[in-house]
Amino acid sequence: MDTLLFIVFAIVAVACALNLILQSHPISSALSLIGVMCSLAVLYLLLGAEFIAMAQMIVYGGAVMVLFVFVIMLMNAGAEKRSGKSWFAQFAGPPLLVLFAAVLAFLILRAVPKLRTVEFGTWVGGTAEHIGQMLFTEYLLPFEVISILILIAIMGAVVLASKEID
Amino acid sequence: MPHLPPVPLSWYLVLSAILFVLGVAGFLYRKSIITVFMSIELMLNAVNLSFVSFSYQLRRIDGHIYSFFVMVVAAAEAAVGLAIILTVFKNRGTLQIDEVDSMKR
Amino acid sequence: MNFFLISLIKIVIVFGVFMTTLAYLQWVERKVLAHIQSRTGPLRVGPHGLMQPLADVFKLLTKEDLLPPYVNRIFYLGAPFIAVALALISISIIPFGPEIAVAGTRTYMQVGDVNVGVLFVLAIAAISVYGVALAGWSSNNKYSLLGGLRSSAQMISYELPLTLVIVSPLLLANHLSFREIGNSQAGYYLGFIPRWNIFQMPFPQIFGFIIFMIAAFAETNRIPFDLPEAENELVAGFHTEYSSMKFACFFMAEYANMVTITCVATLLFLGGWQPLFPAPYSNYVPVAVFLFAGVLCFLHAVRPARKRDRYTFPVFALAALALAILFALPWFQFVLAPIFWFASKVGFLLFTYIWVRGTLPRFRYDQLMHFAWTFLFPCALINLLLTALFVAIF
Amino acid sequence: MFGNFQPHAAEYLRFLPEIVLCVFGIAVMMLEAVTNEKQKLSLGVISLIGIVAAFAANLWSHTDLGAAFQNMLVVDNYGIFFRGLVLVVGLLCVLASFSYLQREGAQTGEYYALILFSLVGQCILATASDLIMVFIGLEISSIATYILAGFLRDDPRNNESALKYFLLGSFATAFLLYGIAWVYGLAGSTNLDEIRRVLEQPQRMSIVAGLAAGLIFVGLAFKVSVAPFQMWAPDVYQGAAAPISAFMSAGPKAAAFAVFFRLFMTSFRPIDARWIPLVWGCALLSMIVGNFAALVQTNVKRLLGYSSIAHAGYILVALTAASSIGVSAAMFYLASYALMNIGAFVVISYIAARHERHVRIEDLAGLGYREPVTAALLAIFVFSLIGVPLTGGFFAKFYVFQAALDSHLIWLTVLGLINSAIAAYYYLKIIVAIYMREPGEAVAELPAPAASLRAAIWASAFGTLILGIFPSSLLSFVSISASSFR
Repeated sequence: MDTLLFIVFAIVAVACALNLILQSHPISSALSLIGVMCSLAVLYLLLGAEFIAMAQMIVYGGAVMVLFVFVIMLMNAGAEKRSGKSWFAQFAGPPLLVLFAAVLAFLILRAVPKLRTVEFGTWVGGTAEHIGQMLFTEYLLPFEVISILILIAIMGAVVLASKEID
Repeated sequence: MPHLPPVPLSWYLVLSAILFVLGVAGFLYRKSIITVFMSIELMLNAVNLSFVSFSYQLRRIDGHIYSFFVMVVAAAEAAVGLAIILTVFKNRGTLQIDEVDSMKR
Repeated sequence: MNFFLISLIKIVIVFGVFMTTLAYLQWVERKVLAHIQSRTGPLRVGPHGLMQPLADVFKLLTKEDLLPPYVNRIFYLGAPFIAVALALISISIIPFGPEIAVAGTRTYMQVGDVNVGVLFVLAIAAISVYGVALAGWSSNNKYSLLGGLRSSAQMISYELPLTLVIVSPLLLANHLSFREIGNSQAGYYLGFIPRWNIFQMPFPQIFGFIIFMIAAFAETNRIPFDLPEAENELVAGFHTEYSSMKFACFFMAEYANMVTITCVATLLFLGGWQPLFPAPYSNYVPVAVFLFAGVLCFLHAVRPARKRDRYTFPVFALAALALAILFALPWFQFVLAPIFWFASKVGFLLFTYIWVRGTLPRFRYDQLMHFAWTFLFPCALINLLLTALFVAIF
Repeated sequence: MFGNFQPHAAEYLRFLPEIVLCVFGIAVMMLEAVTNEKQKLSLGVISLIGIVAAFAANLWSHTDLGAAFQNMLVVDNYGIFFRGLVLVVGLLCVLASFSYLQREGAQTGEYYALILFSLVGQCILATASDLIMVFIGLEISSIATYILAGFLRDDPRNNESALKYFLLGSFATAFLLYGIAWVYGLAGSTNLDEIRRVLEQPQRMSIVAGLAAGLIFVGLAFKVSVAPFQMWAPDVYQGAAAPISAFMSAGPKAAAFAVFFRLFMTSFRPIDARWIPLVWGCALLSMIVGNFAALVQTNVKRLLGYSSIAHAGYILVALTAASSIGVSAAMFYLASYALMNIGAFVVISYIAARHERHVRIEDLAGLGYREPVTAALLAIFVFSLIGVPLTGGFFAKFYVFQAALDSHLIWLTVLGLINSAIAAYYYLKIIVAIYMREPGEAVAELPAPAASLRAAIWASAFGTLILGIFPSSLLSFVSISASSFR
């Protein structure tokens, strides 16, 4: 069952990611990205990370991507124009990227020893309880410090997007 | 229902690598600013998958905490980044990245 | 295989009941609104217009399905399905009752048990914005776009107080699973005040419940917050360009969201399936209610207002009496009593929805946003802080 | 399962500079709402006080070194040095911003608050000893700086600068994170010392560890603008407001280098055979790209942008040496680079006039006659950037190349020296413009510099000269600080 789920959602994720970089309209890309995020959420569930799966849906799917879709709609951005790229980028780029992916995949498959197999339900570490306990003990400082980041982001968005400077 | 063998964790990692490289490709080849930004988000998602997979391998949830922080940072980055993109759009009326090149040598 | 079979049965039951509820909710709404306004409402199709939902379905199915030429086809066609699919998903994790044993198999009155059920509902709510936003955008019509953007902005804004206020009952229950939250509200103070979260010590969630309901009204785009569909400014909002089944999808999604959110409210604040009265008395309540209904129907049949009532009311009365008998039997009582309590609470909240619709005028858009950010949000925050403080102290 | 996680008072004291900065940042942000247009300057003064207070707290934390918060931070001499450095950078930039913002009519509290928050991130970077803190510190510093780069939002150049900085910065973050994920997967921990302990064991997975180190290297190389990951730097430095360019080229860069050295000299030290060639190549490429591209520039800010790439190359030479001498040389280099670069940018911001109309080399023409003092100070900065004796820049280069020679990097040293000679050409163009040209239109209408601006310029010049004449004053401290890296 979980093998089937993995295969289906891995294919969906890759297809959506490809669609993201092949579509010319930003809104199609945005929806493809939502597709990637939702299928990743399912994979997180398979890996026993329930809390992260839900956070993925809420934060990425519900907050970040809504922002993207909004901005695209607000700017009424049309399809992008394809412009000429350099010879190098046109012909040498894709093989190099494929090579990069192949090297990564090779290293993962060959050089990393003793990886487990994934069986759903054998390990559920990522419940909200565990995450919470970890977050408020060992990771207390990063948790507190990241609030500064959110403060900056709020302030920055206000400064850049709304506030008038004479 | 046919019985399929369980998936090795390395497949998850390979999937993460593929998504990461696709994100890099989008960053390099797309011309719309907003799509370029979305490619970056795709890369961050790929990284999150790696974190969660390694967590499964190590049977520790530090990786979950990491991906949680990555999400928070991504949200903050999205707010700021889209605000920046909006200001660019207001001033220039374009989202083509190669038309944003007023800097001269 | 047993697990799959039981799950399948549960899915069929829940889906069937849910869809019927959706269909008749609309009938109930029309009836109640009509009576609020001293009208009679649907009356022609079937006794008391009871066949009206079916007629509506036929009407919508057979209507001409328009596809405007200037729309963005894929998203235009996809949006209603996104909306309705996401609206129907959430019901699957709502528990309607405690653990029961049917034919020796113990099971929960819930399609799927998710440990992080509350988060699941929030996740689905978070991404259900897309249906509306895409519908508005892909219609390629400025009224639709404005309606879509407005309603998504509204949903996002009200999601904040909603989420904040949900946290307080979670703090009291110390769990994220709906079933555990329901279980944690069992029992009574002083033998008669139920330990529902709106009465739960150390900090009763009365205010939380009110804030939740206000935000829920806005979340589901209902009056007084139905700005996206403000017909005097925006024609019909995001679904201006939709007709026939595609329109029906949005319609259904709205009602499904209403039902889901009232179920969540019931579970989080009103004790879910926990009865209002302590054990021996609570068992008599359903019997008494249905007996009363049956007697009432008989009385109406004796003095019919219309000619047809002479035949229909006895049927209703018999049905009510049959239910009363069913509730008197111990085994059925065990299974059905929790559902009765759950359904009656949900029904009460749904009635409130309709009641409010018949009573209140609509907000202006800026008032709506102002209300969310400057009043509701701080209130929800204060409620959360106080709850956390009390929970920490006691 | 859960030990005692209650932080001690001593841990808070070690973290005090960041706390002080946060408190002042929030205070400035709140006060912004209640001050009118005329009182905005006082917000700048408050943030100055905040930075000074944080500096004092930093000095105080010197008395009690150690780790804090479950080893998320480690306050050692190295960390204190970089915290002090970024605080000085912040101080000078705030001083230089007063008159600039006045001129552009953009005097707001948010600007100062963002600088303070950005400094929080950089202070965290200076003391981070866990990869999660590295990540969060980097993001706090970067995101605040993205906003600052585009702060004058009606100016298209500012937008463009912010956009490029933001896109490339986030791209780099993704690489850094992917590297962190791999390190976590291999070592099972993200604590820097713990990673080192794992990597020191027999080299089972050293290829993968090398890959992880490479990904992290790419991420950090973007942040410090090292070739071939430098393409954003000239555009960003040219487009942003001059005080912000000064800030970006000194503060975040120094903090990123602090992490860079700490990470590669602790965690990845056991696998140095894998990353040293990479660093070697990037160091050389940066020097060449930076210097040769700078030769043809006419815009001073852009020229300084390219020169900052070259300087990043010199600092990487110190990392290639992979020794404690190299680390101390880099620390010295970063300190003197920060001072002289800020000084140069501040003088440019003074000459630039409203909306930065005058930022080309010919706009400097005749500055020596109109404003002899400012011109002389600019000359000091430029000479220091070249590396002329009696300035900080000289000893900075001297120590770096000495460290390289100590580690037998003869070729890199020779090529580096040749590069310095080439660099002299474009720097001298500035000197020629100042002293050997007739005053142009830009200089003719120049008002006298404001007191705050003069203070910033004088302070930077003073620092540059001190480092040039009494290098041992700093050198003894940095060599003690760097002695823990072997």
